[in-house]
Amino acid sequence: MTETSAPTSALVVEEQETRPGFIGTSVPRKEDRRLVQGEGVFFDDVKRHGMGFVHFVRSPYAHAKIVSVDVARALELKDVYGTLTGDEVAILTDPFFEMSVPPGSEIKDYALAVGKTRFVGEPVAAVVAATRELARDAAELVEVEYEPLEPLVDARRAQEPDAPILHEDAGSNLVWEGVFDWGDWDSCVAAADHVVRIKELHFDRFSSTPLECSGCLVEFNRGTGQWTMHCNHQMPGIGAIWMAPALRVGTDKLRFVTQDIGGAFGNKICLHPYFVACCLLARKLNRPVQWTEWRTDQHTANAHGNERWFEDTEVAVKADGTLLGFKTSAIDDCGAFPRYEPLGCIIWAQVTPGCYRWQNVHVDFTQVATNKSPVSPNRGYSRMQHLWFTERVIDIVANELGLDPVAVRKRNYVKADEFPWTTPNGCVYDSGDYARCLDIALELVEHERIDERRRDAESRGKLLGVGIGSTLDSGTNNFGQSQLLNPDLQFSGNNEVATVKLDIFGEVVVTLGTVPQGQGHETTAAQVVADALGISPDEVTVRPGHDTYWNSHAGFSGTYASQFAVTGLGAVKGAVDQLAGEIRTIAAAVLGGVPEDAVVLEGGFAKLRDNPEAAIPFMGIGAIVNANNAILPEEIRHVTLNCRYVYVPPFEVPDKERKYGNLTLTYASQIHVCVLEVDPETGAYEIVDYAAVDDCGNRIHPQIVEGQVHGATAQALGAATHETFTYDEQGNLLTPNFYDYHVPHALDMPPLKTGYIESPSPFTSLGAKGMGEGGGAGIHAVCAALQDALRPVGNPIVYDSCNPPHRVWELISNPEESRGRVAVESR
Amino acid sequence: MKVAGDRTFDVPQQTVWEVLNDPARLAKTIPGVESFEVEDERHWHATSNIPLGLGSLKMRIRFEKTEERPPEYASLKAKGDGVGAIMSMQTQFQLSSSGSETLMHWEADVSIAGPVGSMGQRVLQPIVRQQVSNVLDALDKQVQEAARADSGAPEQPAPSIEDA
Amino acid sequence: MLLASVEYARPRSVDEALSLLAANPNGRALAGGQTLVNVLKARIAAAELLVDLNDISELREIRETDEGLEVGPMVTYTQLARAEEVHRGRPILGEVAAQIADVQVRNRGTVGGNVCSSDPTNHLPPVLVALGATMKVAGASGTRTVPAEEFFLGVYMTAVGSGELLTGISIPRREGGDGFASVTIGVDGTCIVNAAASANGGVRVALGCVSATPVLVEVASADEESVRAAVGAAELDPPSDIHAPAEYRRQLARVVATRAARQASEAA
Amino acid sequence: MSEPVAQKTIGVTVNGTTYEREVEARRLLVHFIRDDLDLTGTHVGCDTGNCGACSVIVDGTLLKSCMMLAIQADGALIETVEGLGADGDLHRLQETFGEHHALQCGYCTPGMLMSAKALLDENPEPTEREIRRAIQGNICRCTGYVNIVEAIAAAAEAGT
Repeated sequence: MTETSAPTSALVVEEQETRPGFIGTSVPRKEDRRLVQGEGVFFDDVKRHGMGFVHFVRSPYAHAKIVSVDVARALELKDVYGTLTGDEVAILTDPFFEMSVPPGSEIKDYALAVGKTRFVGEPVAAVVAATRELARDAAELVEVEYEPLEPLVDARRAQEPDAPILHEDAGSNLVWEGVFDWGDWDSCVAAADHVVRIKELHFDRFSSTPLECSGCLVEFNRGTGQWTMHCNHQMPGIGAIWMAPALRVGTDKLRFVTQDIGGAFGNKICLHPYFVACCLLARKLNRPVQWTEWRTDQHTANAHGNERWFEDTEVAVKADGTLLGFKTSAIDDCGAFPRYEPLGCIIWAQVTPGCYRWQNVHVDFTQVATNKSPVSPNRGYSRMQHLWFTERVIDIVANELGLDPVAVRKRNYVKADEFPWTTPNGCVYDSGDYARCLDIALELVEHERIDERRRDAESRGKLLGVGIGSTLDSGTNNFGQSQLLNPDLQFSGNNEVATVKLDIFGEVVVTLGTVPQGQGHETTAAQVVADALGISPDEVTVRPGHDTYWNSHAGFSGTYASQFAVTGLGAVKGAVDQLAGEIRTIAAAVLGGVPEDAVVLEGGFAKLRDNPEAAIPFMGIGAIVNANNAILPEEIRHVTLNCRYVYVPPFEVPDKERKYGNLTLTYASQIHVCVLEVDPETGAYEIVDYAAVDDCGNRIHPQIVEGQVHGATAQALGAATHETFTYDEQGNLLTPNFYDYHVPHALDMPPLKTGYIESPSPFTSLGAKGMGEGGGAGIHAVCAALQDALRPVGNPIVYDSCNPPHRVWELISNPEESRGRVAVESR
Repeated sequence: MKVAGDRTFDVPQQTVWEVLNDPARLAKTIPGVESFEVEDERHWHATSNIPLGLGSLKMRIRFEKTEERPPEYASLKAKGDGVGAIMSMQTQFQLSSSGSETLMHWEADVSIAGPVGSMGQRVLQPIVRQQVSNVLDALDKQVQEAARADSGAPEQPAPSIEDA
Repeated sequence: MLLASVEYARPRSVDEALSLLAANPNGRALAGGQTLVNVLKARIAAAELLVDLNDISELREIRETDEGLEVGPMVTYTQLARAEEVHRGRPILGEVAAQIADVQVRNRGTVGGNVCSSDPTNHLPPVLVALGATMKVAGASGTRTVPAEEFFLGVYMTAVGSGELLTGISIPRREGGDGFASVTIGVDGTCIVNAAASANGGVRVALGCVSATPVLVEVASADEESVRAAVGAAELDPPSDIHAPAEYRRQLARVVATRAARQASEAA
Repeated sequence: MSEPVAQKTIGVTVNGTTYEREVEARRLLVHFIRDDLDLTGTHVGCDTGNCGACSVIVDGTLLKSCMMLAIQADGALIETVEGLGADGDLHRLQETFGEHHALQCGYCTPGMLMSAKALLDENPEPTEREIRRAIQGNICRCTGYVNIVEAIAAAAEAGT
């Protein structure tokens, strides 16, 4: 079942078989009507009587002792309601829970800086006033005396004896370290014909920068001691786990309410320090407080993607291009506080060998703290860095050994008939056909004409290059992987909840445990429910957003890690199948005590299969159970028509000693091909052709799937060409907003050609796979295309994930520098 | 960021040295200076409203003389706190005579943090260079005036950024 | 996003605007606001009074004269990009205006704002220098004219002193050809380096983003070698930032200068 | 002679409704629209005038309401996303945005729609390049613009 489509011409390779019902069709999105009319409700749209506006006083230093904080002048200003300082926070709250083992676990992280500040923009105090402007005026009157300390900006220096220490409690800048050793590295080196050595590769800092920044409106109920947060937190479950103990209350005291969220991409998971500060202020001032993060705040002090260095990589290769294994030392920079980390130190292992069959892998992994913004999960979280690395390895090996990158990939890809495929560390790739996806992508960019296009580009003074990125989007976490970092963490498996009920007038109402941010959960959930009940999605109400007090949810509820199609819809399917059963039960009794399997659900009626005239509308069934149950026989009066289902994927606890086990349930693949032209005089380049081929198993809503592919590709291209959080040696962020942090706009984006195949997952109820994060395939496709284009001008090595024009020009003007990073030892 | 350069004054070295060590005169070289106070002969501070064309940047600046070897070498530390920016500067100058002229070699290491960075690093470097050259032009004026004063000529009004 | 307190006035004439500015040395003229409002939002620079020029219609006109074009400082980029007079008189002005930022900014941003903000990455300063424009600066003591190459004094600094106002820009009639080239951050983004050229026998090349103000290079002939040599001889000392180390800017300067010069001489 | 003021009572007509409010001179038009008039369809996505989420049409001109002071809009006719449709019916751009899946989170959508409307008002038959130029000042982090460009093209066709 394959189809590929380009904006211009749609080329059909095979006819897609059509499934009955709404699943697999692109029904209109339920979310759209309110959003196109400006009637969505985002957190900043919510107002309360007498609310005060919060403005944070932020550190101008990357690393400094806080000598004193004086709020007196701020409080003198008219209509200033109050303030909060680090000293108060240290008394009123406990440090946030840390996931790491020592030394990382010794790090003390509070809502506001206590004693010292560790990154530019770190909140040091907060002011609340009657207007947004006034709050900022007052914040400027807060006098903070700092004693600047030497900042640590380069993660590679973190463990040098003379490096400044961020967290004295931890004793060093080390957050977590571990050795991952699978297969047999030594014997695979012995068996190799070539060992390719790569001195250093660097994956840059950037983030998805959701267009809506973070924030919340917090109300405190003095009577019940409960906080309500109208906010855009994308993972309330973990938010509560962090916040409640810090605030010394039970998690039920924290009510998270979201409706529409303006994108999150993982960047809205680590909001707990800000939210705790707002909770304290709401309680202290006895009034609702509202905090809106501005763009510059978000860039300087909220959520960056993990920056990672790969040092002294060795790759064992056979003469024919068969890859035997690799060895590397990874240094991961998590910024000033770990927060969601060190999970990133294991998440990458979900895709240890990338798309490839290599069996011997040795990774020394170290994560350190630096005086930069803390990181947080970011679309493609931790796997993207590792997949970029594996792809770089493939192309550098091909380049140095004079092999064809396409041939090397096809030789080493996991083959279609080898699924389910077990990786060296025990992960099970469910299904796929990477080579076929690559063929489709190459066909979309007319790869057979590439030499002709190269010559044409040359005639115009340009250098043309073509590059491939093949990545995986591993969906549905086994949280047992956290135990590979910290054996004492009592996390494992995964779960998600949904409820489906039939109300008194026959309305079908669905609630989800998830927290959607544009993925169309209302729509796809309605498709699943409609098919199970024989009605149309228009007749299904799915409550938008998330409210901890009305949406049933479980420990791992949320929208993250490409899993809704599996966990979210798995829960919806379970709940609606239960409801369908209960409807049959009632109908069978009311329609004369026939067996339940004689009843079919169709067009809003429960009918007898053999006698469709005998039918009862859902409204009737809803009315009987909700308001007229005395007419029901005793044995079915337990029926509630209000069904809750918890989907639990089949996971086991991984083997902690060997760091071995299945870490994710599904693996969607992305094979991208990029064709670009470089202007050798300026290093500027233009993507002239681009194809993205996706395989996420059965597609519930093809349009939504394709939209996710477009979006993930755009973010990858931004990260490859411009987006980077660069710091100077004092630890000042040099790209603190959209002035200098350039994200792609409509003219920057090349025309995207997309294609797909469907390899149903054998492990999920709908044959669907999680998708949407993508694997950052585009980042590598651009790097590889640049390396290909620059071959005629000194054959430099592309060693960084982000290559703006000046870096390309540096590669051209000094190819020796990057050439010096690679060496081949042939036996 | 580091900036450095040389200036020649057609006055004796002693005159230049005195200007550089006279807080009152030095004050007049600070762009947009509004007030100036001397704590002791090593420490003094000023408030200044530095004109930036599009608006002005209010700053409290504290100076500390860190080293001096009369009459040829001195080094200064300056820390400025403003709403939009935090500035810190390490500067040193070396004087030498050549005939009737005085040659000054100066170096400054300036770092600026705070929201001003958010308006684009691209302009910071030129702005710093610009302010430095304003300071030097103002210094030149002060030196000329001191020379005139020594020769009993009337004082000129204190310079400001517009005519610097 | 949140400005410090500021006063606002909306004069209807140049004289009124001048007296408002004269009365408050910390007053600033507010044209399109596409730079100034952002600076005020960031609270980097403070102004006590904003004198909004949007009601002074005489500053919005584009007129053709015997000498060339008279462009009012409140003419927007969109206006400039579309004006027939500009297409006839000095088309490069329209072509460059159409590359600035985006539709919304072009609809609001003004020629006067672009040159008076004197941001080294702006498009129009090098263009006006290359074209040999002259600027009319009005003040309490009347109006003076300043050649473009003397108008730009530094980042955010121009010959327009406090209490003064830019009231007009004269663009000489075209006798040869003009050109413009740039390397930008993304398509039509902020300039990393730009160059404008005007060829008439020899060629005047003005380079932007390589110094606080446009650098004028006059070359006897527009051929690539001479232009490259002239740019080299200018001994540029460009700033470094995340988008371009100084050495890269020097390289781009040579490239865009020759490209602008080529376009100019081809159009001549 | 117009006297400098620190605040002023201004009148604006937004989507046909006239409002009078006192505003500080420093208040941005976008905050006036969202916080003072409660028209929260217009969004804020940055603090430097780059993202276009706050795009509205003032006296027929498309602009970013975060780079204009509310006090400058005294007496102006303002169009926001809430005024696009007419009594319950969606504007054809709103329809095609849905049909072509031109929105995911929907945060950039109001500004995007206003830019698209401004384009079609003066250029009913834009080329793809013209469409992309028209929305260059509106950042979307979800869609990669592919479907947005298609939706605007489709609306243009429907309109001709």
